[in-house]
Amino acid sequence: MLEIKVGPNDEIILSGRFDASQAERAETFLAAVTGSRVVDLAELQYISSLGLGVLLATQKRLMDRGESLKLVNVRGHVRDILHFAGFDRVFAIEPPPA
Amino acid sequence: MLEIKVGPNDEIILSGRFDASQAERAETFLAAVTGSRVVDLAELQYISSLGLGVLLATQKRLMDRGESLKLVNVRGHVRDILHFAGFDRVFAIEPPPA
Amino acid sequence: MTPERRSFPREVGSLPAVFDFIDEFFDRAAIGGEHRVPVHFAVEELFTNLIKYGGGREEILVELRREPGRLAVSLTDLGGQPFDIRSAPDARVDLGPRERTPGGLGIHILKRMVDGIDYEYVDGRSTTTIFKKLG
Amino acid sequence: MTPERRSFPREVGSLPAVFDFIDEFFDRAAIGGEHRVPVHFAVEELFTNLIKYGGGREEILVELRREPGRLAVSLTDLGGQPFDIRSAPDARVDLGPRERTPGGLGIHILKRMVDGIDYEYVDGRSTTTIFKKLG
Ligand SMILES: Nc1ncnc2c1ncn2[C@@H]1O[C@H](COP(=O)(O)OP(=O)(O)O)[C@@H](O)[C@H]1O
Ligand SMILES: Nc1ncnc2c1ncn2[C@@H]1O[C@H](COP(=O)(O)OP(=O)(O)O)[C@@H](O)[C@H]1O
Repeated sequence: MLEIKVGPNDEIILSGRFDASQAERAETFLAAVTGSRVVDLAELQYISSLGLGVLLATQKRLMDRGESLKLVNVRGHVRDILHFAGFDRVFAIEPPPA
Repeated sequence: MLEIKVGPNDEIILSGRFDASQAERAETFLAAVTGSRVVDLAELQYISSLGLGVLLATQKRLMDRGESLKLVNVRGHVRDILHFAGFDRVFAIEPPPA
Repeated sequence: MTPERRSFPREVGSLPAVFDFIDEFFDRAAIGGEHRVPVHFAVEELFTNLIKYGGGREEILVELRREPGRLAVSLTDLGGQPFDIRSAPDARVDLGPRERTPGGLGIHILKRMVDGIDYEYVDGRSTTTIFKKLG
Repeated sequence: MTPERRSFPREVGSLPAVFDFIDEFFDRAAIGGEHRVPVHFAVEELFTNLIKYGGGREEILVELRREPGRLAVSLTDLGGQPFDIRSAPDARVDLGPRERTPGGLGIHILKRMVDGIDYEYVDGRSTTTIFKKLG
């Protein structure tokens, strides 16, 4: 299961597993997003290519408006997956604080 | 079915039928909303008390931040239902242009 | 028009089928489309409340009758507890957003969308009927 | 450890059961948790691609084998068309956001998450195997 929450500074918090079975729910949520937002992936254990596709589509939509998502606390396997996807060129990506 | 879209001016467009079976999806979408937003109900045919509850919860959350939803193009039965619910005191509500 | 009766599983997922059942009756009985939303609203409200609070375990029976000058819609719960919506207090719709609590709006609005309400509890069968004037 | 074999309906809704199947094997074979995500990723990718493009109609067979120094996971599609992911071109991950098109990332990433890939097409059975080094 993917948990989708909004934190105290309006950051979007994705935790759990972002697999194909959760992509539609995430898509519904992200469609409402306007403005530049931080997405906190600290507790995200897993993301599949469908999950990447949902993030990418949102980023493209926001960049057309001069806005963007910034991914923070990116770590572990999720960090590897985003790296292999070349998302360093698509998002500002920050690892957890040292 | 409830259709949830975002229009060219970031207005939220709800069309179709907002019944109990659609409330969870609308809740997921509205949870992502930050900032004051216009909600266009021109093509909303039906809303049930669960739908009203989802709108009310969002309004309360936004008002705590000094923001709000404004409901526009409110007409027909949906207008009556919002009126009976006393939503005139909770939302800025606009009928369609004359 | 003979009355139409159908029973539905006690779950929110039954609603589309319930609405279809109503719409088909409207078509066959040539009832004006302007009555659809009020009837859907009342039936959704009664149906979901039976699921949430009714206490019965059987399917919920929906009956549609065209009576002289009006439409009657009854929902019957078998083995549930008695509950007469006519005695439910109105909601505090005069409050501003901060004072509002969620819930409690359904019956309040239902009462204003229909033209009459009946209630009967006989032999463990709890039946609420709403009426809508036609013509 | 004897190999484990199970088949799953060709639908996205099968994925939780597929992941459970893998996790149970990991536990019984005492395979380190650090290999879970790469294996889930590869299997989800192969499984959803078979649903989307495979063309078979039978259930999809998943087999897990612990071999010396490595884990092997095979997905077999019966009656589908042959497709060897090793010959699929890499995605253009060097492009910026505006030039990017959705899709095409799955196989590209899969190749970088596993330590080896085999492919076999015999008697209408299309089998892709991925390997993950252990230890
Ligand atoms: N079938 C029923 N049986 C028992 N109690 C009920 C029934 N329907 C409604 N109620 C009671 O009436 C209250 C108001 O119902 P309603 O207006 O539908 O609002 P909500 O369900 O959102 O609270 C409910 O909270 C419940 O306590
Ligand atoms: N099992 C398969 N059979 C036939 N073609 C496939 C199969 N799997 C993948 N493909 C082809 O390879 C392409 C790349 O797949 P993938 O990397 O998963 O990205 P996507 O599915 O998002 O396009 C697909 O678009 C499809 O044309």
